[in-house]
Amino acid sequence: MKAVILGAGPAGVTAAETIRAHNPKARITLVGDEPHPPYGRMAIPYLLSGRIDEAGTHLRADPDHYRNLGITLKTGRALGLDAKARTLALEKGELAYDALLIATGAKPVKPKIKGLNLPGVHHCWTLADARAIAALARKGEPVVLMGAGFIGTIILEALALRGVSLTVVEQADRMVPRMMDAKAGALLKRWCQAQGVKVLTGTSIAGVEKGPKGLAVTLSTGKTIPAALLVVAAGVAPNIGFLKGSGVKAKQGLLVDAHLETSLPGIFAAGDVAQGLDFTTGALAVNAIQPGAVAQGRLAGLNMAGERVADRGQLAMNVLDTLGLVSASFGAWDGVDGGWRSAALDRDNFRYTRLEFLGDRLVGANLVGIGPHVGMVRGLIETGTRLGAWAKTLKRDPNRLPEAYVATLAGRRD
Amino acid sequence: MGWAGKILRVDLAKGSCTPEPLNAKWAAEYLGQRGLASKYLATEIDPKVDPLSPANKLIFATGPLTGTAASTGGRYSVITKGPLTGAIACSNSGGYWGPELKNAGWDMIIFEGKAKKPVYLFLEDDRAELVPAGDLWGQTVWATEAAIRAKHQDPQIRVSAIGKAGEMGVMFACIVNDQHRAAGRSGVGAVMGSKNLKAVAVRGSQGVRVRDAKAFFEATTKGKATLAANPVTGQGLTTYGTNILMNVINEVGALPTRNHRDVQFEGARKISAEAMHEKRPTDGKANLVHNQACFGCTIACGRMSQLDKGHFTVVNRPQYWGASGGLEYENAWSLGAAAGIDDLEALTFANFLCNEHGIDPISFGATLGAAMELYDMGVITTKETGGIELKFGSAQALATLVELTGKAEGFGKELGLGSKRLCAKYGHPELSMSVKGQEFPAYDSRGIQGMGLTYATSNRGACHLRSYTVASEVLGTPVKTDPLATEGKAALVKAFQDATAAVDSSGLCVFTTFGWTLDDIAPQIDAALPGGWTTQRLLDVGERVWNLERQFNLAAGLTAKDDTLPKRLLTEPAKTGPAKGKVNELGKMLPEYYELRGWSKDGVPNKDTLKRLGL
Amino acid sequence: MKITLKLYARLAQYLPAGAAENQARIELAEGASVNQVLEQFGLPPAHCHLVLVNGVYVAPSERPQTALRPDDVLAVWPQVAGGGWPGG
Amino acid sequence: MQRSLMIEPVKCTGCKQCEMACSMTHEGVFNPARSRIRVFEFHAEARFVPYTCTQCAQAWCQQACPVEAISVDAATGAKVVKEARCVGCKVCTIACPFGTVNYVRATGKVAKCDLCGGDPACAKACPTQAITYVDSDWTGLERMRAWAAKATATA
Repeated sequence: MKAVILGAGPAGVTAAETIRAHNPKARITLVGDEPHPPYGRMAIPYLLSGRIDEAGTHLRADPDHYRNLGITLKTGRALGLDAKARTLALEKGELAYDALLIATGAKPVKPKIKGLNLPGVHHCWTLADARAIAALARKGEPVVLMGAGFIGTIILEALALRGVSLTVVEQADRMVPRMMDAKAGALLKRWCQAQGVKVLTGTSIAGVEKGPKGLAVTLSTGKTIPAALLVVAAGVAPNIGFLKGSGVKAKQGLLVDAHLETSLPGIFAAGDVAQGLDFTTGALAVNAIQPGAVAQGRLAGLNMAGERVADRGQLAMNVLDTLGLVSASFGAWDGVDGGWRSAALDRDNFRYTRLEFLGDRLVGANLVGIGPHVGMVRGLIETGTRLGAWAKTLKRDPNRLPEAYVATLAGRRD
Repeated sequence: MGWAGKILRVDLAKGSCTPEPLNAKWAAEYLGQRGLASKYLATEIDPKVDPLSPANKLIFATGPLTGTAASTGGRYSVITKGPLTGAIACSNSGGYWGPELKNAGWDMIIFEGKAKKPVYLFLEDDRAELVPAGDLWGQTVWATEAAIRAKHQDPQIRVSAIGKAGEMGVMFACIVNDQHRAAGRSGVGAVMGSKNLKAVAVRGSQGVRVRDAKAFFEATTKGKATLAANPVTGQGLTTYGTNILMNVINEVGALPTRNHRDVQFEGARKISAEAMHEKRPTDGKANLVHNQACFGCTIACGRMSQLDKGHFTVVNRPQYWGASGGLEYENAWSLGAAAGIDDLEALTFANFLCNEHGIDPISFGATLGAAMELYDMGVITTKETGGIELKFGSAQALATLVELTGKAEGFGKELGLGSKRLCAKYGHPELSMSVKGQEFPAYDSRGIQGMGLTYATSNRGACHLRSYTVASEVLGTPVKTDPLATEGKAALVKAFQDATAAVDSSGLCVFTTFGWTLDDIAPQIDAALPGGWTTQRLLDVGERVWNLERQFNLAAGLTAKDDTLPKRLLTEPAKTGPAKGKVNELGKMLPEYYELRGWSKDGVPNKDTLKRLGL
Repeated sequence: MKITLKLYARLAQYLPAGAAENQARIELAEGASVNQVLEQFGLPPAHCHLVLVNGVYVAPSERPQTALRPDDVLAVWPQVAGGGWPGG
Repeated sequence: MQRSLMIEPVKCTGCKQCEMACSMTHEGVFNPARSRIRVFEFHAEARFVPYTCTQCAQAWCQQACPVEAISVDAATGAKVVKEARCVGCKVCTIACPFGTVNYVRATGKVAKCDLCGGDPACAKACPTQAITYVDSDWTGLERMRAWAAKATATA
């Protein structure tokens, strides 16, 4: 069996390993478009903040890992696909496959704003980006970050830790609007400002020009601020351009069924490029998160290896550390029809807990300033555990969730 | 190293929280907790202050082994001048609160002055903050804990709090942590209430270090093995709890009954540990559900009990249907035999409420017993009680009055005075079964002579936890002595007093001494602390602490005349049992005790004694 | 003659059938000693720590020669302790 | 035969010796807040439940890690955090449906039960044998793994 995996991120690597685990004879080729061993994008901010070196970003620590598993690593970019012939066209040559996984991930979006092609404007996406940013983000230098979404906020921390004079510009009314509600977003903003980061919400960047510090960034308010570096984190889009005309169906991402298979047999998709089953809504959605990518990679690998295993859907979830304030969101954090919520807010101490329920089942959560055992939220949501009388307790005090978990799920083992 | 090395001083009037280094010299002389905090108190306040005035101070103190893996290393004490007694008060509690304070990086907290409005202290590692507690004032201990945890969004916060009893100045109000662990005696809760301090909430994540972790591990592991191998600490207390004593003490004729009118209670077995284990005929379940350990304790004597939902005390009151702290021997006695009540469920209910509202069950039960005697004599009538028939043996009266006393309402306010003030008010001071104003615990000193001397000389008023000669006189630990003899009891009492003072200063529970001697304890302390700690040094600490407390009391105005027992025990012979015809012969023991202590005939420490102890 | 035998804590299991509330009336030969009773009911000597006759302690060395009299109360405990309320 | 921690809440008295043994072994300090095992207290039920990682076969934490900082100890089957590689991204803390991987602010890394390399300190410290280290067959481990699979998955 010839398995080709396009994309060497977490989904691709996991899929390759999974196929190998189930099929010792498969010929597995893993194609990446960057000239490094497969690495975790999640780790880039930590590279930027100086906590790790480049080797520390590698998805697998052992340089011989892929060779030992008999996985062929190949660098190249896909140009197109012939689904009938089951061949993948690369810049240099072709690859034939029996099963193909598209795990090409996403790429950052560059909004149509004047001046974003100037030197000193960077995304923070690849290792090359990280190197470029590191060269410009020096202590005390003015830096502007466009976007305070999930990725932007992670970059925020890395930049702030480098000691730059940072201004964050977010066009929505709050930070991480797609992950946190207004109360949580406001806490994050106030926290960041208390740590010396300027956060401008409800503000956009109107244009960028050359300036005395390198760049001059004009805001929607009309004000212009100097910057040595502008980092753009204004969203991502799946890497599917090369599939134009191939017949693989796509909306926001490549549409996949419960077995991670696309509209064309033998072609699978996983990770940020895939629009797969969402656990909460039951609809198809792009859940661009690390654990989801790995889980989909694993499932895709199993199905490619002939194990018919269905996806129950990926739970949207995120965890964020904003200069020491840790927050997380899970599932239907904004609630569901007919549901109810329990929330507790302590503004002074930057603590917020919001749990969303349907009946006596947990369906989502927003947490700021989180305590231990946060993963239990996932456990309760995904198992659909009926909390019974504990739901009442949680209504009074949502922070007793770990107790509820142990009492209902884990504590009844004897 | 053992000690955190840091104390927090809270000026409630100013609203300030100020850290300061622990006085290392004093720590070397007084070890910690009871001893060390008593040194601070004795140095910092005028012994003559009104205990309920802002000039009194209230100290929450841990010991050097608090928060370590030493078995029972989970204790703290509250030290202040006690309102019930006018003497130095030191009340010791278990549960999890003390270790949490230590884990937050503090050895003790000294509260000074009085807050203008109700507050609680919130302590999270280095961060200390006085938080307005207007909304908590009037709330029960249990409700206060839940509210503070919810407010700070951390269910792992440990709370030590008073109920309404403490706020209202009930003279035997206590301070309760972890639902049912209490700094119980001498009215320390009333002092807290007088300061407008509702609670101390703590969360710690800094941990406790010891001098030599390897040596400490070896010493504590050996200590635990010794406790496990001992029939009392390894099995007896674990299985039956302290209430195994109910039938023993009744059998030897030393169970004070109906305000010490009798020394044996016909209903003793119904309220004993054995009964707690048996299935109730009403619902087929046992009163006892499980045992519970305090932090670090490998004995786990604590009882967790659950009431019969159909019992008259809790029918239609589901908030009391869950398990909570069950009866210890002292409480089963005070809520039961002392008032002639043999309804185990009613006693358990009363015990729950003592914890919920923060009152000392020993003093409450004993005061109820005294009031029942006054009622029996016709001195108190239903006019005073508001219609409650205060008959000996009435479980209904117990259930009603425990709640009224906890809330300081109606006749409960009168009971809240404590037996000394109540009996004096009604013209019969002789009926208060107390020493220095503090009610006796569960041993009649006519049947156990050494306990008479124990009570008379206890620095905090009548108390069994200052020298538990019962261990020797009745239980045969470490050696059996005759409970009806007076010979040798002075030396026995002194030895128990000094050793207990050392244990109370360490962070350990005095119950370990059923299985350990100071020879077992010294290596554990030595491994935790710098400076070399031996058995002899611990004994010196104990004797020093005892004399320091004595000096405080003398300066407060107490004299040798206060080292006595109520007339009933000295003149009315026991009616039944082995001690039939006996009174307590305190006069035979006290002079010898003073001499052994190195005190004058008037009970004042001699100069040589003070010098020897560095006082 | 008849005496009352009381066995507490874990020793309760050695009471004769029909006993309740930790005690039983038992029939003995005149002049039976404390030790004879303990042996008759199979009580392990090591567990007979506290042996009281009418509330008075009988030391192990005295148990063989201490004769019981009619209506005596013989009460036995293993090694126990309590003391109280370690919150106080 | 692989061994694992067997926990019997009915035997637990809530003494926290396990928490202290764990924190001393891993952190050199008695500090329940840093313990990888935690005793939950259910006061109204008089029930105490020691709770820690089951070393589940799914290894959610390991899979979620973007830098391979969590690996399987071949000898014990424990999922072990390699501190040197952990970047503190916390993805494993939300990925573990059991909630047994926690972020430690003091170190900036995550921590979880590692079975102490095959000689768990918690089990040794437990005075009531509520925590024992036994052959996996005895623990119902397979049941738990089945639960884990059903609970969260994707399988």
